[in-house]
Amino acid sequence: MTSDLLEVADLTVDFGAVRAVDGLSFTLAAGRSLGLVGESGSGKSTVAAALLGLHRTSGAEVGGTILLDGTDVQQASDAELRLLRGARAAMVFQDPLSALDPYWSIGAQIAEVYRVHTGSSRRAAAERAVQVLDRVGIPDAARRAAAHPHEFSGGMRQRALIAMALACSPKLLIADEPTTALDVTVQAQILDLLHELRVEHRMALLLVTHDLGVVAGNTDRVLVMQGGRAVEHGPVAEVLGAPADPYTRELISAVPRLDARRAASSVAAGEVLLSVQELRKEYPVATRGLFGRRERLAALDGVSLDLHRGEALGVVGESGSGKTTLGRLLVRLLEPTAGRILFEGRDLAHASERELRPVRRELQMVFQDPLSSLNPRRTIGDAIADPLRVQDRIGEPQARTAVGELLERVGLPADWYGRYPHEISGGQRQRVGIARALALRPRVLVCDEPVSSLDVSTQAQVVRLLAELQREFGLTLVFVAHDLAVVRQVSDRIAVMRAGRVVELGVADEVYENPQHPYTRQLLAAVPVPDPVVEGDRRVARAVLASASAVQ
Amino acid sequence: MIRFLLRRAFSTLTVMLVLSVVVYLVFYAAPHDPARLVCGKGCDGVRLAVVRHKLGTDLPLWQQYWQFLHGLLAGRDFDAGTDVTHCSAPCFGYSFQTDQPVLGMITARLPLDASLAVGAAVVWLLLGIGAGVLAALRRGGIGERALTGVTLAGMAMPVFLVGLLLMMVCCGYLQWLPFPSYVPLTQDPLAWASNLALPWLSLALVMAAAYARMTRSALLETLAEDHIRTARAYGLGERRIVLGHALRGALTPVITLLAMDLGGLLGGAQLTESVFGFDGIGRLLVESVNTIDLPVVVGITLFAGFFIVIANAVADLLYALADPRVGLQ
Amino acid sequence: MSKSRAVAAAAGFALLAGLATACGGGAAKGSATAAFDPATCQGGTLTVLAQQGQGKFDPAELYTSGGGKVPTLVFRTLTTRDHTTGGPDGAKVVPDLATDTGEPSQDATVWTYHLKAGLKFEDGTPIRSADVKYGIERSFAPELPGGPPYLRDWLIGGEQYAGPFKGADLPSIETPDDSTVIFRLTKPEGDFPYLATATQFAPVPRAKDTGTDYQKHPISSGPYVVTSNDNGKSMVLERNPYWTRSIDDQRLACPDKIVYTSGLDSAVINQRLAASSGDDARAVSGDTDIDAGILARLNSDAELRSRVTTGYFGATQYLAFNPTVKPFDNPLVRQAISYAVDRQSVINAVGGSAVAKPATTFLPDQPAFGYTPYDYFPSGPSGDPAKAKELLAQAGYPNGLSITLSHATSQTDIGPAVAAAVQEALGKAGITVKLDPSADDDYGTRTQLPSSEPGFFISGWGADWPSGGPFLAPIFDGRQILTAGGNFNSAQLNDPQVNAEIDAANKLTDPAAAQRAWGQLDAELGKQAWTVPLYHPVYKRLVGKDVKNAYVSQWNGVYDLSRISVK
Amino acid sequence: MPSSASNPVWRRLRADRAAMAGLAVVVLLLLLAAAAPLVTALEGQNPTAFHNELIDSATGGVPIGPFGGASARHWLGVEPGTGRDVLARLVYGAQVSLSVSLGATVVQVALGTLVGLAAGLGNRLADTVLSRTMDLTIAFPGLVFAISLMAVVPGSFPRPVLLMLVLGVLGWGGTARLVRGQALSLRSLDHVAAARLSGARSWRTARREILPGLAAPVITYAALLLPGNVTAEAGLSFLGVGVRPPTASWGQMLSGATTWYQADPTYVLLPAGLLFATVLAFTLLGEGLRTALDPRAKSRLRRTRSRRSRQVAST
Repeated sequence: MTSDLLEVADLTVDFGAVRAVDGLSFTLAAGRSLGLVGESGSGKSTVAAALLGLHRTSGAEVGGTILLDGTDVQQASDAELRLLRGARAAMVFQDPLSALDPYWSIGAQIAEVYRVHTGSSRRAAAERAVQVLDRVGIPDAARRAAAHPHEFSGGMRQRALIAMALACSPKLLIADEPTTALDVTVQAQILDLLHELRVEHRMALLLVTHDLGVVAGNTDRVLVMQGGRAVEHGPVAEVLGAPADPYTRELISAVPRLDARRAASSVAAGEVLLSVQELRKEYPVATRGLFGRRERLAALDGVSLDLHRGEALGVVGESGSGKTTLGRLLVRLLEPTAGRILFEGRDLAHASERELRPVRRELQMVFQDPLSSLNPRRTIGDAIADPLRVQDRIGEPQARTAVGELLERVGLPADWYGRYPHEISGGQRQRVGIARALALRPRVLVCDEPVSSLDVSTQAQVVRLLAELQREFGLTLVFVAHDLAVVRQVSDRIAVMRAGRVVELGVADEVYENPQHPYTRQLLAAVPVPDPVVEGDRRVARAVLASASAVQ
Repeated sequence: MIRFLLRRAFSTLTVMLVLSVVVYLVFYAAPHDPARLVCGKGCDGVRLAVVRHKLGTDLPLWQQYWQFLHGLLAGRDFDAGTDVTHCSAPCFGYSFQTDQPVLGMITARLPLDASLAVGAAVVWLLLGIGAGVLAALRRGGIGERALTGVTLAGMAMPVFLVGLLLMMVCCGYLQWLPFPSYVPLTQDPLAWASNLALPWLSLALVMAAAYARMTRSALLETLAEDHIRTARAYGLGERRIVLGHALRGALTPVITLLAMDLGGLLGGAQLTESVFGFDGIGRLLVESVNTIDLPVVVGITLFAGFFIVIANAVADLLYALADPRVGLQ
Repeated sequence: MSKSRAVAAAAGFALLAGLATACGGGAAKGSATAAFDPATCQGGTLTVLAQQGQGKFDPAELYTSGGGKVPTLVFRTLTTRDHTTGGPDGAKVVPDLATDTGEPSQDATVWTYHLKAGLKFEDGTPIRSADVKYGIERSFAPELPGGPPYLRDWLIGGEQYAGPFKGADLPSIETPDDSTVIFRLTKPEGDFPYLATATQFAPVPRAKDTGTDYQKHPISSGPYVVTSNDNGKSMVLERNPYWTRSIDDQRLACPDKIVYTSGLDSAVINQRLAASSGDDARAVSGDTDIDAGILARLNSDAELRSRVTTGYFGATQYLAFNPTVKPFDNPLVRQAISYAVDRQSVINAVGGSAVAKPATTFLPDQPAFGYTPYDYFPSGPSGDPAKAKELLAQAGYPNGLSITLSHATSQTDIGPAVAAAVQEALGKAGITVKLDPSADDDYGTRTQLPSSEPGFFISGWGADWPSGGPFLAPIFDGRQILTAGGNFNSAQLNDPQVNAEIDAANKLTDPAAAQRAWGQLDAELGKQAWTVPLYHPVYKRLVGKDVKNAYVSQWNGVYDLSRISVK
Repeated sequence: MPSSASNPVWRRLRADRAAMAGLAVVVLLLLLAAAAPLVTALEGQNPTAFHNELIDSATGGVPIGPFGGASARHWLGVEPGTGRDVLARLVYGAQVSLSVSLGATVVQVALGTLVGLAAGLGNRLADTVLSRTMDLTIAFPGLVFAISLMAVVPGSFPRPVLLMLVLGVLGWGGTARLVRGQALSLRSLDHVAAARLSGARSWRTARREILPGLAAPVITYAALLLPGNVTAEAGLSFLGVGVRPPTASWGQMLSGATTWYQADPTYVLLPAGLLFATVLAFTLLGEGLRTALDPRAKSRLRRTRSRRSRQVAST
């Protein structure tokens, strides 16, 4: 036991009356890694912060013992804690943009940490900063060290934060959702970097994440949390391969599998219902010069595709690929800069709001953020009834009946008409959003990242609901998402987007099993799979792919 | 950088131009005859016409404005046939009631207002930022509550009230300080400071309240940001965190506000001047309003506007320099 | 009509409004004179604290009474007020540059003066009669506006003359030799010696004339020279080496240096003089009466009381009627208002009984003006609303009437406080008064232009010199109705009999006879209720505690700087 | 606003003792102003009657007796120089102060909301033009312009209304910026997009989806503008360009104070105290409303505000 770098016993954290962490105990030996997994609100990040005594300033009450590298975090003085923080145990945060001081250059921030802990000269500290930046793969590190955080991309910022953690060669690295804000390909790079560094410096790693796939490839052991308690704790292969706890089982089964084929669609795809041709959407960016022309950025750069009646088209891509823009253009929330949007033979590309009004009922949308898509000041019943009132001019009794039916259909109690959005959970709000979209019985339903802000277990339910509804109403579904596994669950065909273009379009199973475009291959290789063995292989495959693309 | 300055200068000029049009139209379209005011006793038709011609008020409004603009950029002559009054660029107008160029009247009083503004700014920055930082760091203590109370009270006290009460106590009852009357810095620095002490304090107390509140809330906001958590997680001491990381972010809006406030004050501190009986730009304005000396009114309004516009530009520049994210585009 | 005359009238108006900047001192018993010895009074620096600047310090442009206060230190004139004594005698004219107050011809249309011997400018050159002539001539130049309007009206050819800068001279001023000046007038003017106290009668050496720039450094003929002048805002005067008491029996010139500081607030001036610390101990109030803050302390503070001097200046504040506007054409209405007015409230509104005396006559209550007491509509201190109602009923307004009172917005004596007091008093008599404020200069322009003159407004008139002529003529002489503006004949009265009486009085060169004539005329006019006299202002001003020999004359009621000592 | 949303606001406001104290004072002041004729009738005085017998003309008009001549007939004493009843003038002054500041706030908020909405919801051209106009109002030297404007408007125009308009017209920029910003961010929310998708006309969308969201910040901002307007009115009257005699106003009383404070301190302290209490009460209430309505939106409001409203009032 004494060889363990970190010993946590009976840890409790209370925020006022709320117990966020309840009697948690675990150990982590030097050089080993532990994954802390749980859905939002499970208390996993609270644990991470407690390890470095960061709750001292937040007013939370921490109980139990934390022994980190021989220091009793609970009993240590502020000065002793400072010696621990950053030097022997360093932390990598979720959102690297806000985690770095916007006013300081990256190099200066790393150098400051180094100086505080080593007392070295400014020069030596600056050199060290460049050295670690170089190590985490920042190209031209000596020059880039002078840059400010906002001048870095998301992935680069996360690398910089890892460099900062690395600066004093700590024995323990605590990574709190280090890749959640990143695209899947960048996530893979960062995880691979962490893995490499851990091996190289023999650091212990505590990885906090909601993603079982991320745990699989990067930790030896895993601890599953729910509601502040540990429900299962063991070697990663055991927990993921043969979960003992029902909650863990449920969690793992809810994770969408990239390799799971979709049950054949019951609706036969019919004629072309909606077709876009050479669709282009530009946004103005900063003006150049005094009177200079506004520079324009193309969010969508010439996309053409046909949507057949009753089919489900999945659109995947990383952030900035233009997939959301495409989704919003399809329902004409945006006006395209160029190109055509043909719906039943009519070009809607530049139709006025008045001309669109009758078509609106055919084209509906489910939005990503269930909170902002519902007016906080109106009841969910009103939200669902509004389209009916506008389009069908129905009276109140009919509206109530219709809303009740719709609520029931999406799995909510029929008498929830008078509830407000803030009174219900995220998954329930998304069901309300779906009910509203279905109220007018549209023919086309565009879902823009409908499940990305939901926990895994809820995600699966909503996806299942959408699939059911598509069958039932004979919907033509466009499912826009960044998560390739989720998309595969509902799509007949897949469009892969990158930088405003569709790079690959094909039948789902073909795209997933035999991707043609290198980008699609890269994308698929980056998706973490909750299976440690598979993940090991994929890491190797990624390395091969990366060197291949480097050669290109 | 140069592009930023050019663009800012361009937009500043545009704002000034619009400002001058608005000011000019508002005042000269009003139903007053400046010529009649200047012409005075026994001013018959011919004489009145000559004076009108000299003042340029016989022209259509847009031509008057054009002449005004021309005077601003290149100077102008007021020609009454026999005598010519020259007003060199930048001609903010010519006061025929006092027979002086408006700009000269303003600049003669500028040292007073500058002394007032700059001195007060030093005091209010020290008081305001100091108090704000203390309040932010000692959250929830009695000190913070007291400070909140004091700053709220300060914000609720118009400067003429603070000044009046201070003068009543310090000069009237206690006789600590002389009744303020402006002495130029160049003439006697000690007298300059002792005479300005009360006005500085009055102005500063009112302003410091706002600055303290702003510093406090900005600092609390910054201290709640993620990068402060990062700094803590990497073992940085509180002093270093507050002074090195939090305060810089918190002070950026304060600097911006300072530029704006100074800009406003340089255009005349009407109420302060009025309470302490100083003959500054503000008082000149009030007097000119009472005598309908329109060129002076227009001149001061424009002058004050120019200061604010320029202060705006300086504030933006400072902001851009202070915050690397904004950038000088 | 000339610009200089036009501006002059405006300046005259300002003068009586208490804003005059260049009035000179005269005589009234001072309090700090006990230990004063003229022989040893020399030395030190005197500071003058003022609200208003001196403005343009050019003798052609200044409009002062009796040679002024600061101007009298630099500009000697043919005649001047009697500086040597306080009280009513200070309102007399005495010779200054001239040997006597002027020899009139039989009908007072030609006035002859002889210069004293040994007079010198500040550069040592002798003062000749041509310099006096030139000084007067340049005051006609449109480039140098300002000054009193009389020269233009009185001198033959004055109406057309446009100054000497284009080469022309004014033949009605003759200089047969270096020490003689003769003035030829268009009409008899017994008051010419009074006019000769104006700064326009100061000598100007043609060679040193720099036109409009002359005001920056005018050439001194008096005891001090201007060594620094910031547009009249602040001025420093120092000794003139070529001036001696042997050639000037009017001025003592005790301080070595005189500093004029303006732009000060009235409260500040009073507080500083009351405190009298540092240089303020050797300072005097330039243009500021004591306020309530000082007045309240006087009873209990004998030392402070000893430093306040009371002065009288011939001026009357009054309510003016314009009979061309209904209902003011009705004498009964005017009389009713005269009865209803509460003079005590008005006096309180301008600062209390210390700074104003109730007035029932139009002429100031000083013998020099020909004061003849009368009170045709006795209203007591606070008005007689019952009598007023009675007259209103007679006039056909048994249920009262509504009128409008015009006033200025910021000046105290013609401003809102006075208007509110009148409004309140008339209200008691059933007269509803609506107030009509306008900005000060606008107000002046409006009330002085017959076509825009309101029916009922607050006004005032101050003396250019202590005599009935310049007090009554501008207000009641029908030939002085100026339709193009600058009109002070607010009743627009053009009564041939009144005009004839004015002409007759103007001819009189004997002061006592003239005083009788003016007094009689005033009493006649008073019956018509063309105005409601409200009060005569009283000047009460402070000096620092080390100031000696500070007294005032009844010419203009303010300290005589030429006699003060600070040693 | 639905009741379930306003209840917590009221609950939070009730828990804020400072805000409740402010509210109490504000209510009291409003009652006092509204009941001014009643109060003076009770005292048996009116605000315009002169009482020469109660002041000492020889000393410049200082009230006879201690505490500014306070007596059973004149509860707070009389005004120096005129002998008018101070209590009557104070309560009638409250009418001016409150009506002008409330009126000015209404003008500011109405104009600001209108322009802000037009900019935030209109097309790009409208937005550009209106935003530049907002910038321009920020560049206007507020107090300077207010003073000058008061001069050129003919004297016959009713002054309190003029004050409302001038303060309103000069002070709408902040509200407009706030509303524009809010409207822009609200407009980008998905529930507005959903409303469009349902085929609703734009005015319906604005009314149902955007305006309710503006209510809280606008009310908060208005509450913070109010004390500034009270100060501004008093400041203009102090400078002698505000309401005109014989109308009573606190600012006028205070400007007289420069001569009276030594002779009659009571006369200075009463309007000073009342003005202070009013501004403080409004400030406390505003701050309370702000935290009650939107506990998170702190900096956004304060920054816009501190950039603007103090200019008209503080220097």
